[in-house]
Amino acid sequence: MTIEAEIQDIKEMLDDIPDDFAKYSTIIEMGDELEPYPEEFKLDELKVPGCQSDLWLVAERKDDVLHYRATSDAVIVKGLVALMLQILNDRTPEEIRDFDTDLLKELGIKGLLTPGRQNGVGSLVQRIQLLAA
Amino acid sequence: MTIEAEIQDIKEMLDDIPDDFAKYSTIIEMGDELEPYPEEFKLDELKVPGCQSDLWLVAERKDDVLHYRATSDAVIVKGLVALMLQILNDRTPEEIRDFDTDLLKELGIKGLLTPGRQNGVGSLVQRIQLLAA
Amino acid sequence: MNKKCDFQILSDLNDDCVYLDSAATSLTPRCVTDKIGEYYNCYNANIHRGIHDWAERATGEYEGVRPIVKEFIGADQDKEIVFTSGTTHGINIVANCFCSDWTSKDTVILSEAEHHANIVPWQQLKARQGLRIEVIPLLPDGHLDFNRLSMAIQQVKGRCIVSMSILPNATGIMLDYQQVSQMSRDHGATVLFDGAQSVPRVKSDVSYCDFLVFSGHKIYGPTGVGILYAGDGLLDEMPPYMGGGDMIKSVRFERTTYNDMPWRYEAGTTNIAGVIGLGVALNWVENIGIENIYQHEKEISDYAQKQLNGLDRVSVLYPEAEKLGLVVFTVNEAQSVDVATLLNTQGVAVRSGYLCAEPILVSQVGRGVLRASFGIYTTQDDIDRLIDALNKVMAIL
Amino acid sequence: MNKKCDFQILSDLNDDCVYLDSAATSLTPRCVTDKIGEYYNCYNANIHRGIHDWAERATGEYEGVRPIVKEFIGADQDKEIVFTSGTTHGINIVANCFCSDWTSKDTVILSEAEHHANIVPWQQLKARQGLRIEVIPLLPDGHLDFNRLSMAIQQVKGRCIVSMSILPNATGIMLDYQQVSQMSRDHGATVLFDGAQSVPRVKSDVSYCDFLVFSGHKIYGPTGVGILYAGDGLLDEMPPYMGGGDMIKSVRFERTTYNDMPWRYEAGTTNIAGVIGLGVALNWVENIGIENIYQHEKEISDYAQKQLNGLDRVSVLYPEAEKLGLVVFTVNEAQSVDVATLLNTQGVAVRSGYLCAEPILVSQVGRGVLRASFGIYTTQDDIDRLIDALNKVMAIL
Ligand SMILES: Cc1ncc(COP(=O)(O)O)c(C=O)c1O
Ligand SMILES: Cc1ncc(COP(=O)(O)O)c(C=O)c1O
Repeated sequence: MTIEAEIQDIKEMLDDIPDDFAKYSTIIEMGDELEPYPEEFKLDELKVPGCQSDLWLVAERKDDVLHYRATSDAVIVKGLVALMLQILNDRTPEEIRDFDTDLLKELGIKGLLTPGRQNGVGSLVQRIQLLAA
Repeated sequence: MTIEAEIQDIKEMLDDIPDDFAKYSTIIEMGDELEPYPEEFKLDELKVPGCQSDLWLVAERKDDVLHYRATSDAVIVKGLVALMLQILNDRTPEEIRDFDTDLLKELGIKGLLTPGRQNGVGSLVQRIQLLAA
Repeated sequence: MNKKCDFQILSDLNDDCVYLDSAATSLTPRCVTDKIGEYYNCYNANIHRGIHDWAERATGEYEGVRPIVKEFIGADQDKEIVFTSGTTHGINIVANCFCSDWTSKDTVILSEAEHHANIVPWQQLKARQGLRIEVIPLLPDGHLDFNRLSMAIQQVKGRCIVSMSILPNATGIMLDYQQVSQMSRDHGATVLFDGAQSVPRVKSDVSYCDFLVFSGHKIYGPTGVGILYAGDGLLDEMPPYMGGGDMIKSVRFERTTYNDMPWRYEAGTTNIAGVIGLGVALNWVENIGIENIYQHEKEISDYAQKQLNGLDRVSVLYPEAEKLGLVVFTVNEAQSVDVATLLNTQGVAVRSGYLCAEPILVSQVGRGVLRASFGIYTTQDDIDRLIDALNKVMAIL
Repeated sequence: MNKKCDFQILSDLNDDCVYLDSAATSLTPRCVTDKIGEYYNCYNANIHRGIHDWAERATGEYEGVRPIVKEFIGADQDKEIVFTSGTTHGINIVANCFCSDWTSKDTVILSEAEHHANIVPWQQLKARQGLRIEVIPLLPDGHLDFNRLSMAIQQVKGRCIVSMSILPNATGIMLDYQQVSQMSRDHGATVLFDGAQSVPRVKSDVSYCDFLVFSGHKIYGPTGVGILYAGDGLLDEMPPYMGGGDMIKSVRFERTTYNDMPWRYEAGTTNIAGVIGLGVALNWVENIGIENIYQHEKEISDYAQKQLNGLDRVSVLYPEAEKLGLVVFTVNEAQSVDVATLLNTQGVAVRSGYLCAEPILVSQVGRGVLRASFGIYTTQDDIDRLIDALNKVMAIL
């Protein structure tokens, strides 16, 4: 599936949920299914900056694609991480680099990418793209 | 005549003049009748600060009263000086010190006493009172 | 006291928003925004230098705010009132000008509970010229440790400034500022009070300090404007902070003469509309009566603390101490940022994180907190809605 | 181009006022005051730190102004745009931060025609740490003496910054800034341009400089806000100017880490409403087209200069030089303050005095001057009314 199609899928799923509170509940649940993040990778060097809560990210090359693992101790951020990885994980570096982050606005999650914001998802996406460079 | 009565007189005279331009013409003419200011008193120490144009003031005790001489190279300020001296000249130090400068607002001359203003009349009155202290 | 009606933003349209972040910035009543509009629509000119009608009017309105501020904080003279861009700017002026020649022999004494605005300027000064910074801890009950303050002051060798927030934004516990003032002055120390949180809710009295700073945007006024009260004579001879127009008497390439107080510290074109708006905000507060505001916020704060203390999973910071204007808390086994995000989905706006006061929160809590803070428009109903929303949030976290 | 209708203050009610003081502060179109009202009435929150809806919205609006400014002045990156409180603040940041460790070996080169804002900060720096100040005179025609500039630059031993106004507010004569830029850079000097008067009326291009500063209130925006453009990397490692909230990454009493650009220079709560209003002002200007504004003001300036040159008792400063946005003049045998006061009684607002540029005016004119300055709303009819009023004034002076 293309990145665009993946975003579209998630968007439709979220659009069906009637209110923001319920949306976040779902996002939190998505976090529960995130691939476990190894404790030994909770290193300062792997922290994504600019977040009110801690957020770790590590990338690994698997054949042609990049595999990311990430987590956060804030459950909403963790859910958003899951959501981002569902969109961006296991893709080629080109795909990731060329991806226009503005597309994420389609998801309709308030303030997801506001600059200077502290939920860290903007920084996460930046870091994901950086690691693909 | 008391200070109050003098102000009242001048106010009535000015109120009769239909517009501000004509008012200032009259004030400028009042300046022409100002007691001549001796050239040798145009000293930096006698300058009143805070004015766009130069304004000099010198005080002299005559019996019980204070006699002021002042001038400016700006003709409107010079006229205003004449007006102020008509009100405050040759009075006792007590009269001058006790005089409530707010009364001057009655004259209806725009911005006469606005703090931070640069026409210097506010500073002139301050200096007049200081010299009576 | 229900003052919601004075606030356009709280009119029916926004009725579903419970704004509990007034310590970050207060809402702005209509009279203030109207006044800002009046400036731009009726006499939109620069001040001091022009002699046309609009400049005259603008200058009069602007300078007319000085006596309003003077009365409001109990100062003696207009010239003790300096218009700044906010609390932060005010503290930076004092640190850079009053303490311009301080060295490692001189001391600034802070409390552990200071806002970054009252920490970083002193650290910068220390980095440049080596001044000593002494930090007085809080007691376990959240009040200042006066024994430690007394010891610290007695050990001072050179000059000393005691710089503290009257109402720390991370505790909500009033400083016994009268005692701080007396202790400091008994030993010849200068006193700077950060009134960012106190001036909007407690009667201010500058006879207890040498400097007082606060922000317009926290006292129902505009953003980008604040006040530095500087006791007569304290800054008159200091090298000014910013250089530029209006803060000078005359400029030559050979020699420049600085202006008198307060203009010496108001370089360039200041926030004219902001200053004029602040005057209206202070008049509006004065009309309601700062005592009445204090009473109202006291009740709301007590009520909020009691309700929060009643929730099992909630830990209030210094739960027994009396609070004013704000209550700081955490939810056990939940990250504050998650709680705040979910509260927001229910229309409840609180602050989360380290509240620009990392030192105290790192040491006392060790993680980001939540803060509910109040204004004159906050009602008991708002607190009830916070509690309901919190319960709903805790059910899924 | 008649844009009067966009300005509430120029509506019929004020029809009898001819505002010729735009160089001091420009008037403010309705869209800007509306936007300021929108902030206070719809999302009146502090930025960056909150995660509730209003804070989110305010942050988005605020940060959304950076790309607008970036485009407007041709910068590359958002982080090169620092929000200040005005031109004066911007120059003070550069002097205090970029030149924080400069000494008597290093040089700042100014022109003789600078505004006090571009003189005093350098004098303060010199008083503290002994930097050299070189002043380049104007030629008799009002243009910069490039021979002298070239000589001055060649004599520089240490570091050098060339800091000049692109459009000096006391001459109205455009600096050949491209040549200044090239000459400076050829010798490795850093270039700061004061764009206070140029940015509102000439297309800006920061590829010619390292720093550019300007004020919101002179480009149809609010008071108390301005821009510092700082080329990527130039300020990243500097000790910041003001300390406080938001300009830090983390604060401990032992060690504080400063924030990245541009926030490193935006300490405390900034003028949020002002920044948001400035964004709208720049969009409004962009919609009209800066080229069109330039054309319009060029015509008005030419016309005004021609009419003034035609009056017997009037002496225009540099009467032959092309002017943009303003014309400076005196009336023979009359004090400027008298002329301005009397013009005002006829509803004509001009500036009088030394225009915050004493050095050039003291040396070229020797007394206070008059300045008529223009904006997008100024019409030929306004100039005719100035001339009529002047004639009436000269008749009694
Ligand atoms: C050329 C120039 N530089 C600097 C300034 C100072 O601008 P501000 O007062 O907005 O800081 C002005 C405005 O008076 C100016 O015209
Ligand atoms: C106690 C205290 N001091 C200082 C500040 C800084 O105020 P400002 O950001 O308006 O400069 C604040 C506000 O956050 C505060 O609460």
